[in-house]
Amino acid sequence: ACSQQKEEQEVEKENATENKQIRMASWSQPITEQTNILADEETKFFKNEGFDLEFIPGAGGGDAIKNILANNADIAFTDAGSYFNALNQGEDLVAIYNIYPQNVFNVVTKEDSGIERPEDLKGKTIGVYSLASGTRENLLILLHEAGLTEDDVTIVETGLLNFAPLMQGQVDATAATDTGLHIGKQKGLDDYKVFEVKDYLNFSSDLFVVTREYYEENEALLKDFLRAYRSSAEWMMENPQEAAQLAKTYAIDGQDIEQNEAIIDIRNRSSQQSKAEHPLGYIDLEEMQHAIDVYEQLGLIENKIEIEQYVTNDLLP
Amino acid sequence: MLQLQKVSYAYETERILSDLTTTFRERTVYSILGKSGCGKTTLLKLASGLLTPTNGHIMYDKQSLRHPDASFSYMFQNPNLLPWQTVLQNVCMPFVIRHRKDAMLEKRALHLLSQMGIGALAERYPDELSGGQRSRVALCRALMTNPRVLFLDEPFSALDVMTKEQLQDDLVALVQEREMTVIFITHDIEEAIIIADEIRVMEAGRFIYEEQNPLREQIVRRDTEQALSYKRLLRSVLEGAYA
Amino acid sequence: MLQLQKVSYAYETERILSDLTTTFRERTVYSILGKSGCGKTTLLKLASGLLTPTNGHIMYDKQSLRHPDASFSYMFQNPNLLPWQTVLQNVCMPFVIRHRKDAMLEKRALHLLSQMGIGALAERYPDELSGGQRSRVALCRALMTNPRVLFLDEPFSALDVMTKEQLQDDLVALVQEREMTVIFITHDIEEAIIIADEIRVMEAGRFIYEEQNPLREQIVRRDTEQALSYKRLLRSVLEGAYA
Amino acid sequence: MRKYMFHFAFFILLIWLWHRASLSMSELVLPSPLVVGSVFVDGWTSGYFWPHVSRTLREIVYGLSIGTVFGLGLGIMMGESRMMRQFLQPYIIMSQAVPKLALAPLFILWFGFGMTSKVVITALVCFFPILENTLRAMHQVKREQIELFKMMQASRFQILMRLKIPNGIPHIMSGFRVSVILAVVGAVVGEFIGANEGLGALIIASQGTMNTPLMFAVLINLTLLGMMLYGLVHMIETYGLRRYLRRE
Amino acid sequence: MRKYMFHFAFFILLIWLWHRASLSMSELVLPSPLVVGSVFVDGWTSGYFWPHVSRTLREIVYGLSIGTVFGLGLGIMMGESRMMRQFLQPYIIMSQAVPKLALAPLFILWFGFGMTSKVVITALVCFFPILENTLRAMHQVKREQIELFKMMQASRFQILMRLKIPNGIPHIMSGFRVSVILAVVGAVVGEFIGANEGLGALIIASQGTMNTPLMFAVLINLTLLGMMLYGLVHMIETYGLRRYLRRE
Ligand SMILES: Nc1ncnc2c1ncn2[C@@H]1O[C@H](COP(=O)(O)OP(=O)(O)OP(=O)(O)O)[C@@H](O)[C@H]1O
Ligand SMILES: Nc1ncnc2c1ncn2[C@@H]1O[C@H](COP(=O)(O)OP(=O)(O)OP(=O)(O)O)[C@@H](O)[C@H]1O
Ligand SMILES: Cc1ncc(C[n+]2csc(CCO)c2C)c(N)n1
Ligand SMILES: [Mg+2]
Ligand SMILES: [Mg+2]
Repeated sequence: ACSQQKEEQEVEKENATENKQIRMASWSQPITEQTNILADEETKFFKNEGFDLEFIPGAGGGDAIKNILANNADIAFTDAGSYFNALNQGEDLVAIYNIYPQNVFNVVTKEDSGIERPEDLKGKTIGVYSLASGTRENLLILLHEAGLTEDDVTIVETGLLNFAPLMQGQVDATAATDTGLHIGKQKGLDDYKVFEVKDYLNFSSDLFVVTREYYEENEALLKDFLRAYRSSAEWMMENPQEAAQLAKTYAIDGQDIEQNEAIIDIRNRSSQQSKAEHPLGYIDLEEMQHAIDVYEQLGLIENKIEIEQYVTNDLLP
Repeated sequence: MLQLQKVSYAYETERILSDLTTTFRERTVYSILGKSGCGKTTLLKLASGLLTPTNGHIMYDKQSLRHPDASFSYMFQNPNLLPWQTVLQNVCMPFVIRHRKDAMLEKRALHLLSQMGIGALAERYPDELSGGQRSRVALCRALMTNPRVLFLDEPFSALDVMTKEQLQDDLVALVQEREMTVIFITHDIEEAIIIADEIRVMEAGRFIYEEQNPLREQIVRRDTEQALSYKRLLRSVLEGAYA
Repeated sequence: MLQLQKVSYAYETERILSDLTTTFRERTVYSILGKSGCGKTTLLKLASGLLTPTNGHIMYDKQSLRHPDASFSYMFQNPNLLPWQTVLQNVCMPFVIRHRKDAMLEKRALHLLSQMGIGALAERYPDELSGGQRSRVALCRALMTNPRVLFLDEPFSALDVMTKEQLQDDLVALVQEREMTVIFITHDIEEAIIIADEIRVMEAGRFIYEEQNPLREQIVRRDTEQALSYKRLLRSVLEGAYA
Repeated sequence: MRKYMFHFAFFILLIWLWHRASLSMSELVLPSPLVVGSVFVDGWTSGYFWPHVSRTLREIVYGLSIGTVFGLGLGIMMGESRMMRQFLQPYIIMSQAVPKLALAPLFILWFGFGMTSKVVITALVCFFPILENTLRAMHQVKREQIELFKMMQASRFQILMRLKIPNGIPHIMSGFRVSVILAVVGAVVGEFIGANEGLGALIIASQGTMNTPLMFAVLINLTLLGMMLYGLVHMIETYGLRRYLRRE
Repeated sequence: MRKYMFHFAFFILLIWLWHRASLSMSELVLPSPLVVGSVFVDGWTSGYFWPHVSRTLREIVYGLSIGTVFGLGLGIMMGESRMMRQFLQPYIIMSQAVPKLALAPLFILWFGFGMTSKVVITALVCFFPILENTLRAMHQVKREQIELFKMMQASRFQILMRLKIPNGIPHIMSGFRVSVILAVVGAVVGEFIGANEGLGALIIASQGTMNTPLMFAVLINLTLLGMMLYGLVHMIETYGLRRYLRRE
């Protein structure tokens, strides 16, 4: 009887592994920097683990989290800020993988702006993509680290084309991301100076996040998923050119292969851990706790959160 | 057959009819004469069930009349054609509505139109017709359904003498053949005499004259002394109303 | 004064007038009789400058007429009132348009309306009027401007005998007083004789009869032998047209 | 009276259904009506909403005014002249088919960060229904009415003002009703782009902090704003324009 | 002929002005028409645009169809019944005044992230002008025409189908023309919410890579799509509905 039960379990597991549906809600559309997920038809990292991966697009990290909360998706590819905000609202979420351990945000000024240090931003006009975006949050972090507050500067929303006002002198500085800066350079931004936020406060940019409920019920499946993801990330690190090629087919913005390569290269770098001893995907608890404390000090969130309760590295392969 | 019992009617403020009691009998043609604005059209709409009396009752075959009966047909004072339908479509409309459109229908409609001298205009739209042509289309539409009671509100007023006389004759023949009741509003005393079995003169919402018609068309059109004197009589009734 | 020179007119396909040449003289009243659909309204609209001939010319005081002249006034076959304006506003409209609205205007309008027996309706909207009341409002509007040429398209066809006769008399008086030219379409032979200096009968876009009127109202209304025989003459002309 | 009871009962039912649905869902996705209600009440009693509502309302009023002037003006011009119609149509369709959100940087560049750019977007969003309805209304006049005015020596402008527009009012007002509501949407979309005040900005802010109850409270404000403006138009129609609804 | 020359000359002038403006401005904000033109041509010759255009077009067609059915249906119901009008109006205003962009996760929850949610948004955005114009058109019938139909023993449904709707077609079509263009906007907004394909998705993607020339090329596609659909409606009107424009 005992062996029969075991057999049944085996069969169940077989079935489960055969068509494991998993829905991933992203903060974005299928874009080049995510080619490792998008091109699974070719690369088969998820296929080989038995996954049928569905990509659910979104417009911002908040969408990704809301989509897992609404059960539109199982796993969220979201930014740390949105994750913190959701925890602050009392959601019980678990971060299970550090997609980009590096802070990808920066603040860019013109070379001749006379701004040498973040402290010099005092009194200046600074552009952000949107008041609801990570550019604003990370700008505040940078200012905080420099001893400034929101009131010391004028923040304006400039939309996604945030380098244009900088180039035309409407703002003194603009908050952006690393890939954004790269594209800005391509589009004619020169004589610029960058303050990388990671030099002041480095913490994860994007995470895989699931609800606690899903986490508890699908530990094994999530392990498989993360294994597949890590393989795909490693593949992209090792084969940036191939990935850039595939992006043309699989990413909505992948028409320019040269640009794809550059973007993928940047993302590959932000996927790397700062400390060599940490494996890919590892979430540094101390770093996260520090980050969320800064969020709280900045008034971005109201509640003190013990991040330990919401983060696990147990599922890492 | 059609009885108005103490019928009153008022448009918002103005009272048009008060306590009118009268009967329209079967197989009879009534001509209604009266000053412009005295309430003829209002009466016709009440009697046909288009308007609901503010007071009193209207009985049709012993039943209270609440809506226009299927056996009624009404020609409005202005032609009231549907601008997006051709003449033929307008004329066939009552059958389309009653789901009784058959193969013969168009033929019959065309025949009726020809009889009225507008057979060639069947495919025209109303805005391509002259005033008198439009009113004839409306008349055709009213006649198509073989009604038991036919309400006509000045059907011939836009027509020339010749056409009018021909249509008067056609109407008389039709009425005799089909044994309809006709309630016919007109301003033309001669026309009233030619067509009616009974002549009524209206004033301020009442009938001040209701009599059998002593003459008929043959006599009237020849302007006999008889006819002239009866016309004079009716005129004086109308004049009395006017005074 | 008003001359049509070889005027043709066609609606899309159908030719209504061809090569019509005729003159309307100053201070003259013309009655136009004719079968329904023969082209009377079309002629009136051409002569008044509302329609442009497809061929030929229309001369007014030796000038080519391209638009309705300011000295014209026209009453349409259907009342053509503006539904969003009261009776009084409708009647005053020609002056509002010409920026000649003065203090006396409303008084004059009210006087004219009373003369036509609808003085009490000045504040009503057109949809609150009877058919004959509407046509009288339209007539008022046409008369307000003291025109030099007055075009009337069956102005009295919706009116009862008494009202009609009174307005006919008023019109005759007015015309004599103001020395207008009037072109008057009617289906009523008697009316034509009462009003006109000259009577014209139209058939298929031509005048088949154009003669001075030998009689005038006093005689006609009394149904004298003279009157009856002239009416018979006109009838036979119309009948000829009809045959 | 009974009718209102029914409406009210249905409204309560909907709220209850919303409440039920919210129970099985995170507050981040669908907050309970109770929570939203309390945020709404707090927002008003604390005075938090007022500057935002007032700002958005002003944008709507200005934008709608400008949009109405342009909608009527262009509608009349295009209705009167076939040539104008053919000429302007592609540009007008362009102005409508292009999502304003996409042109944010250009709007900011041309009209600054302040209220102007929002007013312009509102006007752009709301002028089209008025234009389209006015344009068509110009063609709905009976031939003989035009003839009447020609006979009265009316100028083209007078025919317009005294005939075509009064005659077209029911038609034009349909467009205006649509425009009033689109103006609300337009102002909010304008505020999505770069505003620190206004209900649109509040929506963005609430999304940034994932404060969904606040967002829903803002949406309720928007609905009320829309209903208020729509009711106002209804009043204008019933008290000011009733005569134009008469048919002969 | 000369007229078309003028239109064409004006168009060229606009392009030239655009070109001039683009010279003094970063390509990020306003790319030159030459650049945009070449991206547009490339996009079509390489087949890059086609799946996106086709997707958006399908969303428009489905959304517009559904929106038309609902707009007509509700417009008729609300036009016929005062009670329905009072009852539904608040909900309809809500559906319009609430920016769809704000409710993304709910739409995905209810309709999935695929095409359905975009179709629903498109329908929601475009049904209102049809509804409003249909509703008003129902009241534009002459009293005597209704009486005529009552005399003919017409049922309420027949009065609707044979009188009120034919009589209201010019009015209803004004709403439809507005709706056609709003459907384009609606589909694009629906795609903003989160889509892998479609012109709206392409706009977001082009913004993400600051590829302004691509964005402008997409906007041109949208304009052309709008003009095409509008032209189609115009054809339907001139060839299929001309008789309904006649006035007695
Ligand atoms: N828009 C049009 N298209 C085609 N034919 C038309 C149009 N308008 C009028 N007609 C035709 O032109 C002819 C003359 O019309 P008109 O209105 O001048 O007649 P009328 O003599 O005034 O008739 P009535 O006495 O009936 O008013 C009629 O046969 C009519 O059918
Ligand atoms: N909707 C309305 N509101 C107010 N009064 C009205 C309305 N309709 C008609 N009336 C008035 O009712 C009276 C009777 O109108 P009705 O149409 O019955 O007259 P009628 O005898 O047919 O006149 P006519 O011979 O001129 O057609 C008229 O004085 C008219 O002004
Ligand atoms: C590598 C990377 N780049 C950009 C974003 C976008 N993003 C950063 S913060 C934020 C705010 C949430 O709305 C969003 C949308 C990301 N997630 N990851
Ligand atoms: Mg009457
Ligand atoms: Mg005529």
